[in-house]
Amino acid sequence: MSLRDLLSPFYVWQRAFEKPYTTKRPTLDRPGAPAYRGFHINITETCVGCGSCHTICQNHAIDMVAVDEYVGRDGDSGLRPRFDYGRCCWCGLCVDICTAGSLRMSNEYAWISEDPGDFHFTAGIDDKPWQENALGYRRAEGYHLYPPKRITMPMLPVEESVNTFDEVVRGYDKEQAKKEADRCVECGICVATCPAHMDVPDYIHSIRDGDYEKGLQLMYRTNPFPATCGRICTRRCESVCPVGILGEPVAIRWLKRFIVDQVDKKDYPRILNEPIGESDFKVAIIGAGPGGLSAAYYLRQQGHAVTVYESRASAGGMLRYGVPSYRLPDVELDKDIEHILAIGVDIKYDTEIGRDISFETLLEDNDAIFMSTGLSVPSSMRIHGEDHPRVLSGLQVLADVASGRDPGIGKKIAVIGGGNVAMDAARVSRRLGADVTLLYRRRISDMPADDEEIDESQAEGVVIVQQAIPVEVLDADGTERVCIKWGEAKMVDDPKGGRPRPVLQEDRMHTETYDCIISAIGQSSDLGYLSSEVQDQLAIEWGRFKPVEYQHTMMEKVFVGGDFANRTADAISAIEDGHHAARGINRFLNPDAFIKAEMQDE
Amino acid sequence: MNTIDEILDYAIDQEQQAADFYEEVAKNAETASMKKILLDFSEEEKHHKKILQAVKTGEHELTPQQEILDLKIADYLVEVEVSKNISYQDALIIAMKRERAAYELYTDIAARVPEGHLREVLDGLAREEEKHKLFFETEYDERILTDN
Amino acid sequence: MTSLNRHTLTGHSAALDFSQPEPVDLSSGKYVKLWQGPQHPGITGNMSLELTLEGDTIIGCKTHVGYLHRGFEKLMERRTFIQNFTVVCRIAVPEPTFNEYLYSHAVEELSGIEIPDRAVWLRTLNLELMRLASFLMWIGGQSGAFGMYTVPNWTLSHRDFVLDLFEEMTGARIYHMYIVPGGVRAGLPEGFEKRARDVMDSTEKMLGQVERVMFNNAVTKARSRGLGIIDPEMIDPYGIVGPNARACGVARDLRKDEPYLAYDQLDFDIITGHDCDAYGRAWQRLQETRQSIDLIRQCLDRMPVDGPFQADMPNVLHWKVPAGETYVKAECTRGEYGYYMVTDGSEYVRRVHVRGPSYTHAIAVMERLAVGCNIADIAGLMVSLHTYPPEIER
Amino acid sequence: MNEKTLNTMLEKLKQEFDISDIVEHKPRLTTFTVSKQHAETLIRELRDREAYTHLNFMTCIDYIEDGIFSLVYMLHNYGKKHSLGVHVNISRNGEEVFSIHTLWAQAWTYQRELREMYGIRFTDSPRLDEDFCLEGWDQIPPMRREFDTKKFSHERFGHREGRSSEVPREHMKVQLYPNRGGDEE
Amino acid sequence: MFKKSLNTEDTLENAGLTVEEQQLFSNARPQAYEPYPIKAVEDFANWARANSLWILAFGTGCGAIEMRPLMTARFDANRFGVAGRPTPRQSSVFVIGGYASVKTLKRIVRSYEQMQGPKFVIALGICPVNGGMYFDSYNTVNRFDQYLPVDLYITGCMPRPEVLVAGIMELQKMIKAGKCNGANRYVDNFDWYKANQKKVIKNWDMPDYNW
Amino acid sequence: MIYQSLGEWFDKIGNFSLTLLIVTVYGLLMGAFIERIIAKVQGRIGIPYKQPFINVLKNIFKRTAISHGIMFYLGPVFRIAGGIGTLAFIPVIFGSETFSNFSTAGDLFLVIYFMFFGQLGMALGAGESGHPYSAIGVARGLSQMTAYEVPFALAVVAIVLQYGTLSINDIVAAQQGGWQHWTMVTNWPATLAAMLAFLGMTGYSPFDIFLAPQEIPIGPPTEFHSAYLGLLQLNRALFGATKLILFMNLFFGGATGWPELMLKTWLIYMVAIVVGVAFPRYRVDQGIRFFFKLPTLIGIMSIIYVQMVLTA
Repeated sequence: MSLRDLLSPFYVWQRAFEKPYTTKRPTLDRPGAPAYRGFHINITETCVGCGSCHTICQNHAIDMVAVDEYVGRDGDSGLRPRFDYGRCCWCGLCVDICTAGSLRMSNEYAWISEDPGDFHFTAGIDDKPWQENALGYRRAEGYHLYPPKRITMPMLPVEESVNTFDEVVRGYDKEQAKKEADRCVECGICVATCPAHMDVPDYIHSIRDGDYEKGLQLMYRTNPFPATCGRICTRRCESVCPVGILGEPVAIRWLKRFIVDQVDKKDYPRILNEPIGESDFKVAIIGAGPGGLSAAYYLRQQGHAVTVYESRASAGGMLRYGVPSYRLPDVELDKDIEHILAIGVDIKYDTEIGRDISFETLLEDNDAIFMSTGLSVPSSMRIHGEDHPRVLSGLQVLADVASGRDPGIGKKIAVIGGGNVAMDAARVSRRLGADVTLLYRRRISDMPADDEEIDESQAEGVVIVQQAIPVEVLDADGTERVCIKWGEAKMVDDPKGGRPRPVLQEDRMHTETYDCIISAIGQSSDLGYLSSEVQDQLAIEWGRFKPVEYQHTMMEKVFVGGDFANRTADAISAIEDGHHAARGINRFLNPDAFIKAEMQDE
Repeated sequence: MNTIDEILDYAIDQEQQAADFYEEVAKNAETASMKKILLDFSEEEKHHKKILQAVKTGEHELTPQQEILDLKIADYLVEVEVSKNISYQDALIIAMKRERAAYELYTDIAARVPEGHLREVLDGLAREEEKHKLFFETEYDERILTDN
Repeated sequence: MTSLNRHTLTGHSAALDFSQPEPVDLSSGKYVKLWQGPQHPGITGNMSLELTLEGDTIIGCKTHVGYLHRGFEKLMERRTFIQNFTVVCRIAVPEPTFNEYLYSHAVEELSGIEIPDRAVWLRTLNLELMRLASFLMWIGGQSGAFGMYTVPNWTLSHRDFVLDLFEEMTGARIYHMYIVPGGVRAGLPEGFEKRARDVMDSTEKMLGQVERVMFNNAVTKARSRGLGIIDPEMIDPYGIVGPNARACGVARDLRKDEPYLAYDQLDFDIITGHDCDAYGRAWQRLQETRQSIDLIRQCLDRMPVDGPFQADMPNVLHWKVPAGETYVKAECTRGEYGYYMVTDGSEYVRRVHVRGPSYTHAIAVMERLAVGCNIADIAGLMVSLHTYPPEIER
Repeated sequence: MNEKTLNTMLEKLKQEFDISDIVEHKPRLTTFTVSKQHAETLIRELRDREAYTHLNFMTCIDYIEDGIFSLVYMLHNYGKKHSLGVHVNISRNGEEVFSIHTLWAQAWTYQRELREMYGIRFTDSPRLDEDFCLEGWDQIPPMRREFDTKKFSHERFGHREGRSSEVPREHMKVQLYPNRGGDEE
Repeated sequence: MFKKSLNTEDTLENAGLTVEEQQLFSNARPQAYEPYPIKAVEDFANWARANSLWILAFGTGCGAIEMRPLMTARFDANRFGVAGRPTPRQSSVFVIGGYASVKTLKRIVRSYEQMQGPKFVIALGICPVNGGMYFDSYNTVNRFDQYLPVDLYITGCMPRPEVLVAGIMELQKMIKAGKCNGANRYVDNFDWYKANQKKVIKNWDMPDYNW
Repeated sequence: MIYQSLGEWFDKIGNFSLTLLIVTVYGLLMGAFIERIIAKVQGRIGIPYKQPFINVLKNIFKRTAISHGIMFYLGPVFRIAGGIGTLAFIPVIFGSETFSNFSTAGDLFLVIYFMFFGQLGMALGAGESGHPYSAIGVARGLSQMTAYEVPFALAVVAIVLQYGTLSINDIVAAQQGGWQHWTMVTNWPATLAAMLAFLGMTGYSPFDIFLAPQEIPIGPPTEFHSAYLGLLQLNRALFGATKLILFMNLFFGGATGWPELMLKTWLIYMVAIVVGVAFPRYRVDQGIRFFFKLPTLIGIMSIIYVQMVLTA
């Protein structure tokens, strides 16, 4: 024991003359740090209810509960996370995974209650004092729990693609597909948006597992055109994919394509091996497009004798005659169609209703009819000079090319329109060696065509002139060529809502001469094969079928579907219409079975 | 046509004529669906007529100064013949052209009368017809010019 | 009585004699059985000691644990790889980040992920701050165990200042959940460096005071000199690691021996002592606390200011780690902290074993050192071994 | 540890003991499996002859699908800075195992834990049957893979009521397209 | 004295104890705390109770880690009349520091019963509410209110010392208002609580009541 | 003690009650004040001044549902009896009739007896509680007491020899007339020995092992609760203040008024605090060894000093 050891401890008194460490008012003076992980905030407007927070929460602290306000919005499940603060550990994984970036944490941390049942709340819906807190934990910039960027799709280089009808998109390899499939958060929001309600998360899951056969089976449950849809689907699913809110959506279409690409056609019967039911019913289907064939496929599975009547020489409808082969090679389309036919669907080519066989006979001979004749009539622009011989329709040009005929378009052409048909016509024309100018009434951003299509067509050298309203078609004096007069448009906001509308500016007119003009402003259905009585019975209103359950029309045996009925004009809705009609026809043919089944359910 | 009432009566009559026109066309239409559309147009015109009647009795006021959006679609489309199997597109074109004609008529007359209450009424009627035209043009823009 | 195993420090064989003391006849009235804990302020955490006394002297000690057993290793088998990182930090409350780091490191090693440089430095800083906080609490605990409550008040306040730094850096005070497989969750907030340096300065000043007050203290010395002497012979057979071993002069420090993170780029030496008693261990830890402050300053000096702090990661929602087996370890305040992980290629881990240094320190070592102690010294002895029950039972 | 000395050592051990499945996980960690008969001697040899003096830990992996427990002894050589993981496979149904409590002081604690968590018995290990972490445990040893902790927790401890959650996909189906989608009727 | 009164009507069996051990514990049922008949006296007593909360120093879970800053200089709970007390006899507040493993629950129950009324329980963190982090653990209870009456819950993982201070202030308010009667709830539903406790604590080698 | 009449008795008792009240309240207040000083050293704010009163009240209002037998009840009673008894024979304010209590010729012996009496009573009560911690605490407390009583007793003997009286009043009287007459100056070895014993007596570090929460909670009063604990707390305040008054009287010239008393007692108390916050606690064997060494030596020295220097 040294003297130092006795005296040194008295240094302790030094502290008595300093400021205490104590926080004066601990409950008031110490808010959480700016990035403190306190109570949850959810911006319910941005949230899409994907449930990733629910999935990642290791404590099962998050329930997804229905919030009426948000039910029925496209790309929104109508569910919002509800937190159980008897479980939450404030790890913030839910914030990190939040696909919409709507979930965050406040720096509030005090919640005291006598009742243990109190600690529940739906963030953003239940009124809590911290909802407006500006501080708190946010996911840091550059920190992700899933890759936000899509795996780049290998494409044919533009220099090559512009000269060939070979498929532009090369497709993922296994590694890429696995990586891309890995980005899926398996929320299933896309399932609702997909017109066919395909099991998107499940077949993406099968890619991760490497079980492509299972993926194919899953796809065929809702869609007998996976090879086709894997290439040209309008993929509304991707537009609502929550992963796409802060990053790029999962490439659902390419993954679908990937699965089909992995499976050889000759393995289809073994893999799918659909059970064919027993039935004595006969069903006729008018139109061998996606809608008709889809209905045929699902009806055939029930065992009905299905006959498809097709006016052209090949099946596929718009898929074959409207979609150019650099987007959808015939061989891929055939892969789908051949399997449908393989399960025993009978098809009669070059058979036009009204010409070769009357609708009434069909009605007589069959137990049910499904009509899906699509939109085969190109819309007319109804401008002066439109009947000029050098004004071609986009549909015609595409059909000619698909059938191997030369559409005879010349070297310098104009395409009018902004939809996929216009794009296809333009890109086909480029491949045929023409300089293409595309005139569109509105802005590029308003185009209904796929963004990819627009980008690719521009890359391939299509010149897009936006806000150009064609006003008149003129003869180019003394030549085979044709003149078009068009006026610039300005975009005007419609006070009643809707997208901005283009208004012609009469003082800004242009005239240009082309070898031909391809008009692709829209199509309508041809009801010519139906007598007016039948048309009356079908009760078509404002150009549409009156909606009845299961694609049923007002006529007893008649079901309709596809572009013909739904006007969304894409293959996937036609496919779902066909599927749904098949379901409806089934119910119609076997009402007892369904009543029994429903009674059993209850 | 010197008094306001006279002008309004004329306008009401015009609307009635339009309604009759659509009914007549509907009678000849081939399909029930097209018939329905045309009868709807006719109803629309009758509705316009009612508005004008209300203006006459003072229950409704015209709004001569109002800016109405002009999509100018009716300006450059071709004239369409009335026929039995007329399409929806054509029906819309006929309708918007008729409204445009009425609008032009009132504007013309308005330009000729001196400034005052009468002119205001005529202007108001013109606006009213413009509104009707916009209705059909919007429908055309939405349903026909879908661009796909 | 003769059969009672009174360990002495004479001869080498004593260190290797692991036999259990034989039970004594309590009904003789000569001995008292006394339970210390779990409800007892002198116990480090929620555990208990079953003591057999003869007078004031302990002749038998049994450690009882399990009061905090939550079955982490089982829970981890049914959570995905990302979910586990939030769970592991709960294994050791005073220094959760070592768990986070080791778990993340094991997963990264098995799945072949290389973390970016900035994440390496942020992790190093985080671990060193944690070491500092833990040591500060320990100093308070050791002082408190001998009945001096001034020092705990000071050190725990400074620990709280370090926790404030953590709060800024990671968003939480205790369970930071900052080191995530693949990197860290965020960079440093603005002005952090300055605030950290201020805390380091004030803590260093406070440590000076603590040294004068607690270490140069006749009573502390009287209490802790000669208490719980660890024979250097015991170190390997008993698996003694960390400061407890270094205080005996055995220079083993994983930061130097098998450098991880940025430790091979930091400038420091292994500190060793030569007193094998409680005082020596306390002195050792005081020096290591200072070293920790120095290391934090070095980290702050050399911290990359930008760049990614997370490696490219798969989607964690269905993350499968390839089949494999690894053992990763780091030097925590108590010594070698290790994670043994076996994966089988699924979304869940096959087996994780968490090796905490307290496992040996609090049971085998404690039970041996306690024998012959005065009953009043048991708390001091226990704290001097720096045991922490949750890492024993997990 | 340099590769050559490691290989020499392993070769030497291979000759004496029944060693298989040698895997070098990283430069500082190698694991292998040894038969149960040779294991005790091997571990002792490693400690005394090869200077693997530090027992990092001892644990067990349940390979329920193969019907075995794999005991893992992680030994460390401070001099060479190298760890050796020794796997010993034993049958899952109550096979008794040698005890290493005479080699390391803390080993009996591990063995006591393994007895409690897996139900493995170690011959002559002290205090083997004393409760370690659990008290009054009346189920199968909890770390065995067939023991479902969540189910058990739910049954014995219960959860607070008033919770329910919807699956977005199912919820949307019911709300938006009840008759459509993939389910065949 | 109380402990010898083995034959009163309303006694507990304490079965499972050895005869010697039975002698060590009371068999009498616990009795509810009756407020003083004069309200002013009761209010005054409550005021005194509220301003002198002695916490039992039993760190039952992670929560113990935040008790240290709370009791030391940074947050200095002493100035609110809070003090740590190492013996249950003298404590009036039991702070459940988070999860309770079955083994600890047994000790908690015992310590709680040794506390003299009026006594209060604060449950920290999420685990006592609904299992928290360890909702699926085989060794921790999920709903603490099944086993002991809780007067106040503070959510968080861990709740910061600041919230603890806020919780203590809230508890003080409740005590002053005479609303804190968890201990009486325990007495009223004694059999229910005991049954729940025995459901999870399988080796019930302690007395049913041991005050 | 012979008083003229019963009325005078009542007066005495009344006066004593007043003294008792003042000293108890003062003791409690001083406790809070000292706590705050300690808190200041620890970097804290510390308890409010009212806290000790609330604590006592709370404990008295607390319910008791337990007993360990008669002796268990009597423990606190003996203890407070010891405290009151000690105070009863100490003249608090020198020269004041009201605050002279029952001070008589041989009161110093009585006081020392009562100081022991309380401790022993407590020991019996705590022992009855049956708690091993109590028993250990009691053993520690008593052995430490035995140790510090030695230097204290030696110091007292020294001053008894010095002043030749057993009356505290006389001892105080002898120290009047300025600080140079205080025992502190005239017999510094005795004061030193007594002050060292005082460190042990107050129960602050380094001699607080018998109450230590870390080493064994919480010493003798482990099982005491509610009103019993309230009594113990009251006694601690009362007895603490009484001891200070005794020390003040014996070694620091007593006090002629309350302010003087408060200042002096506080300063005396501070001696224990100054040491207390700076040191951990000794184990009991170390404590005994400590007291048997230096303080006892000084105590013996003080007697020699008295004999050789003062009375020579």
